Amino acid sequence: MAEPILFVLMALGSLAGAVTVVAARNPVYSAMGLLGTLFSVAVLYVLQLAHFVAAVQVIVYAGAVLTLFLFVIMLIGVDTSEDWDEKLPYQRAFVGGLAGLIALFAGALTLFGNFDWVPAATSTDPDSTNGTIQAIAELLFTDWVLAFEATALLLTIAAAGAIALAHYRRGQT
Amino acid sequence: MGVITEFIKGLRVTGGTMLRTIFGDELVTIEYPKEMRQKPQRFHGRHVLNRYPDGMEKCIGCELCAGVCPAKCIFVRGMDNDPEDPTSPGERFGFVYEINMLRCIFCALCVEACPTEAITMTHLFEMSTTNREDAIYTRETLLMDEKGEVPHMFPDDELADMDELAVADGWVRATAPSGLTSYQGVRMWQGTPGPGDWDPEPDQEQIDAVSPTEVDDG
Amino acid sequence: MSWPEFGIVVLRVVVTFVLLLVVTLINVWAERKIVADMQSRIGPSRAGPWGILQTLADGLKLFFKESVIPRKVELGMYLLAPFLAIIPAFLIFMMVPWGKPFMIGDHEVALQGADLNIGLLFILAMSSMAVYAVVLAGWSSGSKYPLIGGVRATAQAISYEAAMGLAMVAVVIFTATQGEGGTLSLAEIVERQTGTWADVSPILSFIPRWNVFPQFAAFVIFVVAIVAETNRAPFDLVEAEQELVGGFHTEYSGMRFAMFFLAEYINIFSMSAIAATLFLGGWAGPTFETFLPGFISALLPTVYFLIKTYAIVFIFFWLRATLPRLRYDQLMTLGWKRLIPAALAWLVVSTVAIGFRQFGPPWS
Amino acid sequence: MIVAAGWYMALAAALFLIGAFGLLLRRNALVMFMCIELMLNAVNLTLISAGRALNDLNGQVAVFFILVVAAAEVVVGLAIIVAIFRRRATASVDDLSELRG
Repeated sequence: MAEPILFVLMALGSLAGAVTVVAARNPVYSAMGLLGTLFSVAVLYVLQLAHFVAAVQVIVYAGAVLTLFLFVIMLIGVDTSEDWDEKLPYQRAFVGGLAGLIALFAGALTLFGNFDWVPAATSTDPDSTNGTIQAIAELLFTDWVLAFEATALLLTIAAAGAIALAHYRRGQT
Repeated sequence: MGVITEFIKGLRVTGGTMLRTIFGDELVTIEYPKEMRQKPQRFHGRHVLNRYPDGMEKCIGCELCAGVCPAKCIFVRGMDNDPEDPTSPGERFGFVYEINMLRCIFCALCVEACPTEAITMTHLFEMSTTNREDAIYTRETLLMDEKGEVPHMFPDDELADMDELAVADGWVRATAPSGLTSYQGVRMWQGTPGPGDWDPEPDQEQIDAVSPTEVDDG
Repeated sequence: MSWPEFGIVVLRVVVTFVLLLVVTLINVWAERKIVADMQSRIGPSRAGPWGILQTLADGLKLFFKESVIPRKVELGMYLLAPFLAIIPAFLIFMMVPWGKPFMIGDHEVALQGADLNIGLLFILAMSSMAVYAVVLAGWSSGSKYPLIGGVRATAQAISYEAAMGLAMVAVVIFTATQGEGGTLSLAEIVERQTGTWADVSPILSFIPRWNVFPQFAAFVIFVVAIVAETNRAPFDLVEAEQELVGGFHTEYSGMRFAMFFLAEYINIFSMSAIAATLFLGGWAGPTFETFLPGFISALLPTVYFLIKTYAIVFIFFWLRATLPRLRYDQLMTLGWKRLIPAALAWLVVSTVAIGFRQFGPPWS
Repeated sequence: MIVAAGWYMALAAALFLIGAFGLLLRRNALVMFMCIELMLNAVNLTLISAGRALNDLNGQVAVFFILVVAAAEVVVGLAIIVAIFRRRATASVDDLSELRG
């Protein structure tokens, strides 16, 4: 019983957050919208018994990535700039048309569609939650160990690259 | 490693102080309204206008205090005494006497200037008011009453501490209305608020006989 | 879930909440009193015996004070920020087991807000949430000092959370060798610290089985990191009075300021509680069930927990009274060039040592 | 009572579309970045739902990798934005269309 209620709440929350990201004039409000979406999606992960991913989502996305966004927004002070002038002439109209078409298609699908395409969830065994972290760890360190090492390397390179890019020498610019 | 030893040294200082404060007597603060620190003898507190032991006012309205005041905060107007019922032993008395405590710098030049030692300073220092008018002390507030106590600005105030006024320590010599030290050797009503009786001022010969520090006015 | 179980869940959340509030009230008073003692002063002494009700009086005063809203604030974020500060603070403590579970009838009552299997990750997540309050409060106030405080808070939180997480990892890896498989649940971590080291060596049979003995380096790193994480002196650059007025809460007053204040002290207590749980064995301790009445035995673990936590809270106060504030570059140097490498090195050392103990040397 | 995986997928699709439109509409490089994050999140939600529906943990592992890659991407991207901002004092991508200093 709890899952449908929470799903509806969190779905609305995440959609509202997403719209805020796109529509807010101030990048700080965009970041807050993204925070709302991330949180709602994390709750949705919990609903789907992916506790570990939910926690990592909050730690990595909300804790690090968004904080970095806010830091950059405040550092370069773009929180007052307007960016709604358009230089590509037909892009707005194109996006609007596309959005309308997709909405039409989705509506039609909801009304007349074939719902056998979307399967019902099969596994909701709550006892499996306790094993989730161990199970993920087992997968990570057996089947996916090469990818795991590769992402570790990627992170190191990204950190080094970021330092190299952001390193500011006086008189360089 | 130097950092760590310094760090531990610092922790020892604060920790030791804490233990000494709790179990020893290293406390340096006192709980002010409950207990008061003994103020230095020549502390410059609020002013008081003195009386002679017979109840006469010492102020003769000469305005020397107002003249010498560097902050220009004293306002005095003299008035001729009524011959039937004189207020002061001289010809005139201080009819209006006002000190603006917001301007006063507590330099005590008025005390120095006063020829009759009418104005002196006490050890009272709690002079906060809630408006500017109350900071101007008038004759009623400055003039000591018959019992030798300094009047309080707000006697009805529930925070007014009357006991404190009784120990107010104005410094004044027990001179006679004539200005001579004729009260010497006689123990009498001291004419100044302060703890205990004060001995009258010694003769000039006595002053010359002893070293100056022993004739401290306490 | 049956009704009695639901009632137990609600009850333990409420009790945890109330415990946290009471303890925080005492904490604020204790800090003022202890720092006063360290500076040969008296401290609060008027409200109640030894001034113990001072916090309550201050809280009431702040509650009834006018909340001034400056003209140039971003109103939405300005009003939201205090709540963002206080909610993660409460949620963190919900993870901490503050007493030994006991039975009522056939229902087990765990003295803990909630026991998640991802408890430690949840704590990390919530403590990284706490920085949003500071950043948003600083930004939305629309003036210089709060903004600088907010930007500082961002960098500081990111830097020290890494060290904190690494210290936690060392403990988790060590804990995995103490029982059946690894765990991130705080209740389980405490369970594994009960008893003594008697099985390692009979000489150690009187030393409690706390993680702080094998993981002392991690403990030191963790304590330094939580002091920085809660923005306490000497790492309180976020609200450095001498340079930033009040930092992020400069423009806040009345109830909203009180919420920031409360959140800071709740964070101190929760973080100390987590340190006590991870390293000092939480509620673990002798309960003398054989010769003490039952309810005292049931209460003793909570007392042990509070004593251990307050020992770490005392370290917070001691540091505050002792150390001058770090400069900003010193803060970053300590975080990135000292603490994180130290945590990584300790992680390697501890893991290799555990490997030797579990599997013997690799060359044999 | 459980929610069918289809609903999660539909929500993910909606999030992805909003992110995509935002990417097309906005000109602020930071906001465009956030829209990309939104799309990545939508994909993550899809993977988790699919993993649960198929009772397969590999979905969660994939999400884990996407998170890591997203974090790396954000780090480098933000560093580039800061570097560009030092040179141009703008965060609007229209002004950056010429790849000249």
